[in-house]
Amino acid sequence: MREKAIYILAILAALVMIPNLKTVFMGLPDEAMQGAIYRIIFIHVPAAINAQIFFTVSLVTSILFLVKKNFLWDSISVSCIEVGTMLVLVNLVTGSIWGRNQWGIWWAWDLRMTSQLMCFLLYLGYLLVRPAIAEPTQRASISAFVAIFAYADIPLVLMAIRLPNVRTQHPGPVLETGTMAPEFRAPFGLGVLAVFLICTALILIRQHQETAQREIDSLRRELHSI
Amino acid sequence: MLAVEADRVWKYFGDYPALRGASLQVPQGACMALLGRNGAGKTTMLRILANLSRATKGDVKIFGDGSRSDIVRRKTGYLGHGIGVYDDLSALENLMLFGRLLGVDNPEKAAMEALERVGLERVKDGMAREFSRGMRQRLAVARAFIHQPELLLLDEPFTSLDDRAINVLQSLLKDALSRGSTIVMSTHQIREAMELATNVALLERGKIVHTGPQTPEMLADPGWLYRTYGDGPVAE
Amino acid sequence: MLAVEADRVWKYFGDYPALRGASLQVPQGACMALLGRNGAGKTTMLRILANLSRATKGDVKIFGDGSRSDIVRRKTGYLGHGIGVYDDLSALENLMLFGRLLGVDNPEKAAMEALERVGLERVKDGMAREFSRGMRQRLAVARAFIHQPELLLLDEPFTSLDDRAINVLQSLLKDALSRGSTIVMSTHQIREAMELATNVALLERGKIVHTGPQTPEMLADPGWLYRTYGDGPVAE
Amino acid sequence: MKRGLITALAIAKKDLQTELRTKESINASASFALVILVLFSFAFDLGREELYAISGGMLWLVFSFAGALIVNRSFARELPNDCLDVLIASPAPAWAIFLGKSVAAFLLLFIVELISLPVFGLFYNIHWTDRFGGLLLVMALATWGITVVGTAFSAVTVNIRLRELMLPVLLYPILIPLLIGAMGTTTALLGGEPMFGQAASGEALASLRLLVGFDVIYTSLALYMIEFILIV
Amino acid sequence: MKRGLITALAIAKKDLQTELRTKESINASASFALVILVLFSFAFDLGREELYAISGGMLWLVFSFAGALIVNRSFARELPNDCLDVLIASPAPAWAIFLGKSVAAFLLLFIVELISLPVFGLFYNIHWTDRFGGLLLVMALATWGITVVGTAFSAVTVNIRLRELMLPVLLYPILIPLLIGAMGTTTALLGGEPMFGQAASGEALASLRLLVGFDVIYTSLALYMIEFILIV
Ligand code: HEM
Ligand SMILES: Nc1ncnc2c1ncn2[C@@H]1O[C@H](COP(=O)(O)OP(=O)(O)OP(=O)(O)O)[C@@H](O)[C@H]1O
Ligand SMILES: Nc1ncnc2c1ncn2[C@@H]1O[C@H](COP(=O)(O)OP(=O)(O)OP(=O)(O)O)[C@@H](O)[C@H]1O
Ligand SMILES: [Mg+2]
Ligand SMILES: [Mg+2]
Repeated sequence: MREKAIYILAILAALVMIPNLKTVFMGLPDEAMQGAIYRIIFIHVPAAINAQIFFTVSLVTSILFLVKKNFLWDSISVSCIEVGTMLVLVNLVTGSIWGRNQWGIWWAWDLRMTSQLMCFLLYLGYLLVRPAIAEPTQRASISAFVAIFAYADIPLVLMAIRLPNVRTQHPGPVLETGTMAPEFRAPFGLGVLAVFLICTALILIRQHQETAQREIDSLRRELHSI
Repeated sequence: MLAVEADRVWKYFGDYPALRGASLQVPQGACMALLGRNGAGKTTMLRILANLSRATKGDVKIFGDGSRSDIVRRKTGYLGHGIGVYDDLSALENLMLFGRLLGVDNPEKAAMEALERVGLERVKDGMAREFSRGMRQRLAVARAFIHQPELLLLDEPFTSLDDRAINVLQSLLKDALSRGSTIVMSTHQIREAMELATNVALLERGKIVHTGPQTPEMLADPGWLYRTYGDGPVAE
Repeated sequence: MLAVEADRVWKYFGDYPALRGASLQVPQGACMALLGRNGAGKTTMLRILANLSRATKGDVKIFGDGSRSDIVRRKTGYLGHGIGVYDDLSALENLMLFGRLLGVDNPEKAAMEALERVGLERVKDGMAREFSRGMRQRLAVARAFIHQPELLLLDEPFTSLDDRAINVLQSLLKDALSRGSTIVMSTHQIREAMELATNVALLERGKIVHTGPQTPEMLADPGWLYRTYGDGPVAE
Repeated sequence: MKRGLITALAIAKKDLQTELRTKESINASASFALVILVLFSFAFDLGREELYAISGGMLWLVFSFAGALIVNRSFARELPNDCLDVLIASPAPAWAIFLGKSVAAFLLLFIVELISLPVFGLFYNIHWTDRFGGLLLVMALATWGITVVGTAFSAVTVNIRLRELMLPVLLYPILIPLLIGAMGTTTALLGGEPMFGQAASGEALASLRLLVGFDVIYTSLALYMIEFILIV
Repeated sequence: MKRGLITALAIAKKDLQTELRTKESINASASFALVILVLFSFAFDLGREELYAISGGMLWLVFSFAGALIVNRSFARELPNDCLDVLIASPAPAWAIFLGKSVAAFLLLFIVELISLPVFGLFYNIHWTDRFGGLLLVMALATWGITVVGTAFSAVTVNIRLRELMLPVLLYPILIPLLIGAMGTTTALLGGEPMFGQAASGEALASLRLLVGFDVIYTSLALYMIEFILIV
């Protein structure tokens, strides 16, 4: 059942992604001001949006774990955060490359970049603390606690380019203001979808591994206690 | 009424069940010795009874109350492996602090009384840090007794104590029993425990395999219980 | 020859003398039980014998050597309150490391043999962290035995062990004795110690107040020694 | 509620009492702050203008390092004799224990800050006395934020290996917005800008609002959630 | 002597093995370094010129903070099951234990530095690649100094309460000359000055000499005195 779901997701992702990549690289014209480099937007932004989606899922499942104490929620949280952190890293790296190309520097300390880096560091902290706790219930509870605290940064990331009195180096919103050219919208949306499908498959795999690992650990302990 | 009523309690550490449906009833006024091999789950059980840890499944009622209200918590005293007093506070300050936390009416008076009971009133202003091991253990006992708890949970209270300290502890516990308190204690030192125990429970791999009153056989031969109800001492 | 010869050893912690001229002789091949009340100085004495701590005054000779050369240190094994193995190494890695540090010729072979002796060869690649308390104690014993020490120093080795683990430890110690090793161990569990002890020494307030061979009285009544040579269990 | 507050007070008093009796953590963290200030002065060999430009930054870096040291001990102080178990088993509610510890950590850090501030002024020749009121306000708000989040994470990390490493790794990123606010306002104040009134740029007020918001959000989050991590 | 070196090797291997098996400590110190770098960047919001002027200072501050955390674990790692007692009771000479631990700490810190250097370059837009050789030399020398003194103090403080507080307070003041040397040379190197040859100002060479002297003095002192610290 789970395996089937993973395969279906992977196939769907391929079906969405391959034609979309073709459109992005072959179909769309170069942008007027930036040239070819603007195509980074088709990975830069979907990565960020999906990271935010998965972090939101992890927020919900973390709360659920604290209430229900069911390890299923914990394993979903950690898988979402692992994948989400990877996506944030993709966003940071692509953003840096883009910035290097556009502004001549890899990094500027504006609110958007800083808050996104902070997001990366917070969830990195989560991933660091987790393996340091041996006892599973405690590990899951503490992880949930950290995940909830860390999530407080997400609204900041979203607001960073929308606050009235804050100037950012980073470009302002283009999606809701409609400044995005119409022919970019479909490939952009499909890009978001493709990343979402791939990452959901990854999360399912990781979630399964996490559960299996916990079972293996306990079996080994049981063996030792004989 | 039952002082402690644990009904099929499970505790998982991850997927490893340290307790697998252990049920325990301790009548009020009894002294229950909780016996079992290393890793059987004694500490886990006591921590659950003391509300330091939550059972994964199963119900625990203390004095008929399953909700762990603070009224119940005020009636329990817990003494674990650590002595649970602050090294940098004096004996009196320690007891007054815990008296206050436990909602004792007149913390200072209660603290002085507790110190007298364990024979530490002479050194009430000495820092716990400077106490010898025996004195520290007495202070810990005073701490666990300060609110005159109706239920005492003790995890291996005799470990590393010399004969004299064991005598002091035993007489304190007898006092408490005679005042109507209930005691649950885990131990490997069966002889010392049997001086007090009215009931015994044997834990094995997370299950209670025997409960019953203390019998003369147990007193005479500490291994008897394991051999009769447990799987016996096998050479590995 | 004497395995251990401590001559009027003093040890001050600050101004407080934990040992006040304690003298101890342990003949080779003997098993000496070092008894005494809490705070008498047993741990302090053993640490000095193990060269973990220096005596303030007095001479200590191990196998006739007062200089603590590494030849002597290679002949001693020490097991304190802590088990002295690394949680993040596997059982085998732990023993190989200590084999190497102790100058054992073939650390891997010695480690495997030691694991077999304590019955841990099945889990040799398991991390020590995951072991149960009994297994950890066995690993600790294997570690203390890996270089086949001629002198074993054990501080309360039976504490918190269940009957079965105590049996395993006792049979290991008996083995060592039959190979001609010398043992000095401190303990409060007199009965378990008397199964092995050939000699006893009683420490009181930093002084050795009695040494002598084990006698039947001690076996029959653990309190006898304290009552006869110590100041007895007085109510305080 | 009332009993909770009494408990919190008792815990705070106990923490301060043991701390001030041994003076260990306060001495250590004050001297740490001083040592860092000295190190900075070697590391950043700058002109007067630039010094003023980074003064707030330096000050809050020092304060947040000292703060991490203090909150690190907050729950760790309960470990030696398993006192934490006793606290949890007692009828004291978890939030009260937490609140008491936060208050104690706040006061300790505040004392350390009050000690380091004049030293900082001396070392770097920076005038701070005429803006002392504003500074106190910023310090109080930001210090509460540091200690409340820090104490919460101190509870999180109390039982894990590498506690002293994990705590700053978790703590500092969360503090970033708070520190940005505090640093900005402090630099402005030290540079001579008033906080309120006509001549104020309004940024100070925005920062203050940020600090208050941070404090309120994380204090309520921590008070509400602490129960879940203390009893597992 | 030979046996001592074998022991040192075994100890170093053991330390690295346990550290790298769990990867916790190295991950945590690397992210600690990262977090501090980020903190510095808001604290010191400077122009490009000034950034270069304080780049060496910043880098070595970060390295010495990370170093303090790493050496803090050095002997503390032996505490949990009283392993230190076993080491001391074994025939292994004290200096060999110490040397092994210093080497392990050195390698760990060096790895962390190698991870942080590129991140530093990225964040602050500082070019370091063309002076990599010189930087490596300075890093190796100064890192050895930090770890050898740090490990020695780690042995001193291992048995006292508040270890994590006392270590930095003792360590940093001693490191000041070393850090001044390292900071100066690094700033010069990052500013584009070559280390040797015609264009070199000679200051770099003087700093190198300082570093070597520091290393030699404190290494021999520590090796010689460690025996007295470990066995009390
Ligand atoms: C390392 C630096 C950068 C970081 C950390 C970063 C981060 C982000 C984040 C977190 C988003 C939010 C996506 C969402 O709304 O959920 C975003 C969107 C975006 N980024 Fe970046 N970015 C960086 C550099 C750049 C550069 C250099 C450019 C172009 C010159 C750029 C262009 C955009 C655009 C156009 C959007 C979509 C804005 C919207 O409508 O939300 N970014 N970036
Ligand atoms: N925090 C924990 N994390 C993981 N496993 C645990 C934890 N605490 C206990 N266990 C495991 O649960 C089992 C029961 O442990 P417990 O401490 O209750 O045994 P015990 O009966 O008190 O043994 P002992 O006589 O050695 O004290 C053991 O196998 C132990 O390894
Ligand atoms: N590191 C130390 N610093 C100060 N005093 C110490 C130290 N170690 C031991 N003491 C004191 O020395 C005395 C002897 O202690 P020691 O640990 O040797 O006793 P013991 O016989 O092992 O007692 P126990 O049976 O409780 O283990 C005690 O009074 C103790 O308080
Ligand atoms: Mg137990
Ligand atoms: Mg002792």
